[in-house]
Amino acid sequence: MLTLMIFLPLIGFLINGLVGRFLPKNVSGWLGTAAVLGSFILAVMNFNALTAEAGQLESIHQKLFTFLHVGSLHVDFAFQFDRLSAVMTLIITGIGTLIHMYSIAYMHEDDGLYKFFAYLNLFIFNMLVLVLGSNYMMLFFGWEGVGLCSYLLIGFWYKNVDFGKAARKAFVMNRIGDLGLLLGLFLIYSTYGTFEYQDLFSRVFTGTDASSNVNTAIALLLFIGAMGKSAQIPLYTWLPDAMAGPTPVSALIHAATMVTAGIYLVIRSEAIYALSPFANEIVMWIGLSTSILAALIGLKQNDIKKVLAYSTVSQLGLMFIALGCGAYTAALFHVITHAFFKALLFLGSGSVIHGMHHEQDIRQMGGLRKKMPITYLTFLIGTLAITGFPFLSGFFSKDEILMSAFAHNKLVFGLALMSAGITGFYMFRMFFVTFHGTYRNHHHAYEKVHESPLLMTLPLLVLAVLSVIGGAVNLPHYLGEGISGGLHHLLSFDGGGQFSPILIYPEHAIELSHTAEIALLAMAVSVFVIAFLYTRNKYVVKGSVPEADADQQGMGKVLANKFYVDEAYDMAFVAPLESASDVITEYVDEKALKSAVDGVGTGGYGLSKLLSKIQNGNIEYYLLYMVIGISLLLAFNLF
Amino acid sequence: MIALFITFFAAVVLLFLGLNKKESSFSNLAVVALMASSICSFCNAKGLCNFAILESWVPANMMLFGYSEHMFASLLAFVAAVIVFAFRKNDNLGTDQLGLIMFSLCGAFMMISYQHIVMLFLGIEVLSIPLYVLAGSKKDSLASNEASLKYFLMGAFSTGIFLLGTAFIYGGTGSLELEMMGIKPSFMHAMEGMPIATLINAGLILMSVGLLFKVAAAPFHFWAPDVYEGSPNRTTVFMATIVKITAFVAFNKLLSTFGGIHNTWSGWLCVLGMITIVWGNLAGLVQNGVKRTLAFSSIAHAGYLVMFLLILDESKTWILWYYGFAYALASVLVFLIAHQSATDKNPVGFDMFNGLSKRSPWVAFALVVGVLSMAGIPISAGFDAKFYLFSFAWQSSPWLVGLGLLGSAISIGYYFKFIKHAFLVKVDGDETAVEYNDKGLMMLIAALLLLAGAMPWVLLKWVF
Amino acid sequence: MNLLSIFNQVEISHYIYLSTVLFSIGLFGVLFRRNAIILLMCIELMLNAVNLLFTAFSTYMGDADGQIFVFFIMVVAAAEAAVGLAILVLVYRNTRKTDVSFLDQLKG
Amino acid sequence: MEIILIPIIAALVTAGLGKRSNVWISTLLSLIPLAVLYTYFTRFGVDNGWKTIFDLTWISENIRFTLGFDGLTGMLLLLTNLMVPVIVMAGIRDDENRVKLTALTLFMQGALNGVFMAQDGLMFYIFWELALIPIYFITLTMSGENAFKITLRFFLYTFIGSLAMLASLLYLFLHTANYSFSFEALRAVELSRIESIWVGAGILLAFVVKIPLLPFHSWQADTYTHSPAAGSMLLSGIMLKMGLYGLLRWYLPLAPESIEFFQPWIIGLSVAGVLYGALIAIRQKDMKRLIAFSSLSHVALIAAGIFTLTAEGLEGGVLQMFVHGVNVIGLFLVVELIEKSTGTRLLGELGGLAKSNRSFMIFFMLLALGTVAVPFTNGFPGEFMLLKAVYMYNPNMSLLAGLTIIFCAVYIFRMVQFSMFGEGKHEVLSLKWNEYVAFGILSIAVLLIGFVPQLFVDVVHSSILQIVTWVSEAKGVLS
Repeated sequence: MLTLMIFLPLIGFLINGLVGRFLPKNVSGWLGTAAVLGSFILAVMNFNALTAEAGQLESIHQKLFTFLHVGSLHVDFAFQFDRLSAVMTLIITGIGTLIHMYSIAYMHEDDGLYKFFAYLNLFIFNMLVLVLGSNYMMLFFGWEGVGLCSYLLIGFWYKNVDFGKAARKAFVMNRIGDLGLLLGLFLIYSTYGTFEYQDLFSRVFTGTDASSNVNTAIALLLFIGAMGKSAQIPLYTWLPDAMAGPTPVSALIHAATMVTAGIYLVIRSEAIYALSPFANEIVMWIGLSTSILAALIGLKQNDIKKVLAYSTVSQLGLMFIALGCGAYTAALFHVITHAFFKALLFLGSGSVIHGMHHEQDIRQMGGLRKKMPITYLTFLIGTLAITGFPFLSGFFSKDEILMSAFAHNKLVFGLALMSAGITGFYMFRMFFVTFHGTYRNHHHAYEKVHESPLLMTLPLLVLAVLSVIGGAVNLPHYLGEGISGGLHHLLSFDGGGQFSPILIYPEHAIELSHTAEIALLAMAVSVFVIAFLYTRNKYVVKGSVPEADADQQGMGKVLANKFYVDEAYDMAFVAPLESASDVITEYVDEKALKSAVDGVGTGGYGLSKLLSKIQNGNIEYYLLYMVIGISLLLAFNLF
Repeated sequence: MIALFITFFAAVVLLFLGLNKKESSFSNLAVVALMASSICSFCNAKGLCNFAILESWVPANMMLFGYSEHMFASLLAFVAAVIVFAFRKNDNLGTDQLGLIMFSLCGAFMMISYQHIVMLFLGIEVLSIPLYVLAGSKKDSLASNEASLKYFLMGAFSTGIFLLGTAFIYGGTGSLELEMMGIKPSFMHAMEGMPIATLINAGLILMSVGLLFKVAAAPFHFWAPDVYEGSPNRTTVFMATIVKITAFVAFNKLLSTFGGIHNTWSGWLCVLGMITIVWGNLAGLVQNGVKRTLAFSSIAHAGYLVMFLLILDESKTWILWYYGFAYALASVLVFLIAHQSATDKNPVGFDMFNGLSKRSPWVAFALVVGVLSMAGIPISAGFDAKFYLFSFAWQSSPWLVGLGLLGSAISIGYYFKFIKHAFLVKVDGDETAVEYNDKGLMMLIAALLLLAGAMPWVLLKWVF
Repeated sequence: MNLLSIFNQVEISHYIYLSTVLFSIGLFGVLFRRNAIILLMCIELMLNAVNLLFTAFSTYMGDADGQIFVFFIMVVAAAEAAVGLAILVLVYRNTRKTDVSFLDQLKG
Repeated sequence: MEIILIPIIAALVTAGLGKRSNVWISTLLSLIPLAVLYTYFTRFGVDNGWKTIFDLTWISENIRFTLGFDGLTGMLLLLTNLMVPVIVMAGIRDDENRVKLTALTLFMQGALNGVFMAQDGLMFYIFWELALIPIYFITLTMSGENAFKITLRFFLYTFIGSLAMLASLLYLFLHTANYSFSFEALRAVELSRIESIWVGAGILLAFVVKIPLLPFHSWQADTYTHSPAAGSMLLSGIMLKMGLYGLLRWYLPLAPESIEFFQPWIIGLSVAGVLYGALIAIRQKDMKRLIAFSSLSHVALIAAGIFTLTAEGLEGGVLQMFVHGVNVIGLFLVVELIEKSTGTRLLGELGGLAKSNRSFMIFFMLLALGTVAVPFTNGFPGEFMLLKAVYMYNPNMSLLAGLTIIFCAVYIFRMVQFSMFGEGKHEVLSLKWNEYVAFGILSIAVLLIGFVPQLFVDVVHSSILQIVTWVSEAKGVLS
């Protein structure tokens, strides 16, 4: 059942990939959707089996075959369905199903629909391999696989050269992270001698195999991988560019699932991270700075998807803060809720773009709420959820992160709160500019703007509901012990096996008084309120329109240009690399090496010419040479 | 001995019989005689027949035909037969040139079988003097004249040197017989005022110079490119193959006699070998003429063969034989193709091979086999020859072997030119008509080279 | 006094030196003269120096081989001279020169 | 023996048929050895060490014509006899050179089979040279303007290398008890450390030129670029493997005492070569040149892996030899087809080919992914093992070598982008049946190895074990 769950999307991929072009579009689309849906249903069944009241299981383990067995290296092609994987699987297949469904309508005009669904299915498959693999190698397979699918999907509209460039950028940046991950894997293997989670973590847990320095190194190397995949400083610049892909792709890959693989990796490796406070600090600070930086940039973006992209980067940063503070449950909780509302927002933006016939600039929009009521409503819910409107899903998860940060370090808390606050500003800015005010597009008649079909709005509605109630997954303590901490209980379940729970170390107990908790909540809510009021005043009441990028001044210009990070990278890495390549090609390879080789030849020929000059045809000289030769022979041998 | 007799009488007969007839009408007779010499020698060596009566006519301390001498005689006669056959279409009036070739061959037989320095000297002269004449046999060609005069003057000069060496050796050892020379030095120490060691050293050097001149080893090789270029093709091949092999056999015999004091001569000989290899191969690179290139190639081969001289093992004579076999056949093949390909417009340059692969592919194939064999590329006989030579010379002269390998690499540079012009340069032209006999001969030689290369053990088992 | 004993009173090394000097004269002649005929003559001189040496050795060692060798050398020298002159005539007919330094068509 | 003779006879038949032969016939002829190889696998197995399967007196009683077979040999034979049909099928254009090229390719197939099976040092050398000759003709006669210069450089390089190897083999030969060239006899020669270093250096030189490692590679790019596609494919896909095979089969067992001396040098050079090739490939405009430098980079990694002397490195190296053969032949085939239909292979002049032929796009993508070493394609397992092996030798080295996974993605996807994506500049690129079949074979190889590498690793396992045993016997220590 487990295997079928994983391979269903692959089957979907194969069918669509091989014979898709002969199928009608709807068939292709529904086929792809069905594959993921089937997977989702199986995932639910598996999850039930795992958590059944009678006889709870720690994990379902299934080995298919030995992938590699060479020397000391042994890698099984095996799956492990445990609680962490289960949560991830449900998100991936669940949201995946919705987005597939949505795509049927969204992509219906595209000739390459079958290809799109093939790629999406392939992505789901790889993602499942990533989270369900029973060892780090399997994780790495999926890790690379989703990177590839991301590449394929970002560059889906291959005729556009810029899209292709964005796709390659994403892949290459991911590969930088992958190298770190790969080295981390090598270090893991050379230290602990296995990739299998269960063996590995029990070895780590018994704690005799390695010094904490090694664990720190492993943790940092793995984190480099996570940086790449989850778009953290310094490897985050690919994610905004990745918005070149079709919007469902952004929703599925670049918001809900793939980018959270980094979080998954760190949670998975909790045993190792827990041994290295230093690595945790690094994770936290990187997460924090990414979160703030991305939020700031988000303030001045005018592309609806770019805003969401930076928002994603920022939210991912928040999750890493949680991880750095040791609040693993909080991070995973935020992964879940973020998946709901960010997918919702992306799909909503997709709906807008669809309705606007592929216009993405919010400055060209406005007043859409009347034309697109469902989209408006759901988008509103999404916005409220992400900005932390009380008792929506984002509120709980974000607060949990903030509280763990508070417990860990007050400064971090302050900064994280700031970041969360900025979220409110850019989200409401975008929301108001898009849906309120007046319609500003002169190329495209307001009348032609239309609400999206049911196939697209249905997923929106479902996700909206989830965004509202998603917080129930892990309610905070102050709402009552009985219903709170569901996720935490799930993850720290100990079945008494060799290595039982996902979270083997107790979380940093957040032992805050209820007063403090409520004070923090109040702060968070007040930040939300300020953001809401300010933006509403500016964009709805005053009806101002964001300036075009070119018109930005001062700090706004810096923000609109994303702190010039891309340019800096170009200058610091790309340009030197290219010129190094040119220099090596021209001077080292062509000039130095080849001429060294040819020089031997030329030298030989020169000598040859000289010898041939000696042979001048005059017998007198010949005789003289002979005599000289004889004389030398005699001289050397007789005297 | 039998080879010497057959060849000699055939030469005399030819000389008188065809006084006023075209040479080509008698070349078949010469070929038959030479083949007869070859076969008889072979049979004699193998003990299939016996010509003891002939042997008895010449004292054993002057000339002696043992097994290996017979084999060499057989090889030389065979090569000579091939040469005569290959270049048979000579419309010279009179058979004097055929006669001269065969007289020269008689000299070669004397050189390979000498037991007495007088015979060596006579052999050299009998070998050389006809060649002086043959080199100039294109009487109205200035190049031929020049080649002839150069060869003659330098040859005579080197004879003088050789003779001085002989005299010194005579003084040093007190004898001119090989057997006695080897043992005498100690006996002669008794005589007052004789700087014996110096005399022997100097004598050996000077005699060696005479022989090194014949094999065209540096720095006594200067005549070779010029003379090869100026001489008629047939003479050139003769010089490149028979003279070289013969001189090496004779040289080897001489040095073996002084094997007891090899530490006095192996050093400089090795150095000369090195110079020869480097010089021959390097200078070959920039040559534009086919024959000049082959001349330098032959110089380089002389350098390789110096290794053989340093092996100093009687039982390894077969290496020289096999090397000579491979080298001579390949040379004949390449010279023959060059001879056939030369046009009035371009008698010397590499352009003569242009588009050969299109014009007559089989000839081009034979050319490749010949050239690759000279270069020592498997699976040609040249490779096996080099392999035997280098592997057995390693012990005695490792550096020379190293340089030999390097030289082989350099030599690719000019051997390549043949193939380049034959295969790479395209020309518009008709198929060149090559006579079936010639084509057959070329293919035969090529096949021999390939077969001997692929299964050298079979050949060697049969021969030695 | 026996003529032979006079010879015997001269040390053998003197003969060696003398013939070496003679040989060298011939050799330098070959090197520095350009007329082919003179070259030929110089070569003859070299050969005669060798003849002298052979004879001396032969006499001192009481071995006849050396003297026999001298005859052979003389015969061969004559043959060589004949061939050489013939070649020279051939060259002269084509170039009207007997100077070897003009013969440098073949080179490289 | 059959597997050597059949292709050579096939070559003669092809040459004899001349214009009357066609792709069908040549392909069928080239496939026969594959069937023979199958019987080898079933008859001799791969777990019995390197055993002699053919023996004949040759140059002397002790210099024999001996052929051996084991997993390593089998693997390379499989590569050769699987890829040559691909080349014959799809890599040779139907022009005036077709017959000649086909015949030479088939001849080379025989020679290569000989190289991989030779159990006698001299025979190995001879087949080694023999395999050179056809390629030398191909580059000489069919590679356009600078053919002479290019071929000469190529030939001199490889020839000097071969001579050095010959010198080393001769040295060993002369130290054998009974003047034998057999592998066992050569291996039995006891060398002092310094001797071993010299002998090893000679043998190595031949191999590093052929592989080629960093400073010995100047022949490579030009030769690849200017040769006809079949030539590039043969060279890069199969002939390079001669060098790597030689390292494993001849260098390691024959001069084990020198390994310690050369190890840091070779690994250093290899890692440098990995980066060097990748860096240059990033900016190449000519697709063939790009692939040439990419190949330089990939093969260097294999060499580094082999020299770590770890099981991962050795077996991963062998696997990667096969994989690289498949990928690079595939990529050259792609370039060939692009060039055949558009007349250019410069990235700047291409674009938008994805539109014109979807299947072609898929094949290209698969091969590109294999080269980039994405999991579940053939490049991944080998590269993983190799990098791991290098890591075990020295983590910093593996960091440097690992950069290749980034660079490789950069240049390969750059190539894909500029040739396949963007606006179409050229109209049609149609595939014929033979090209479909060829790509089919390659694609199956890409995916099969990607999913179940263990199948292939198992084939070579015992051979590698044997080699490791030989080395460790001599060295006394081995990881």
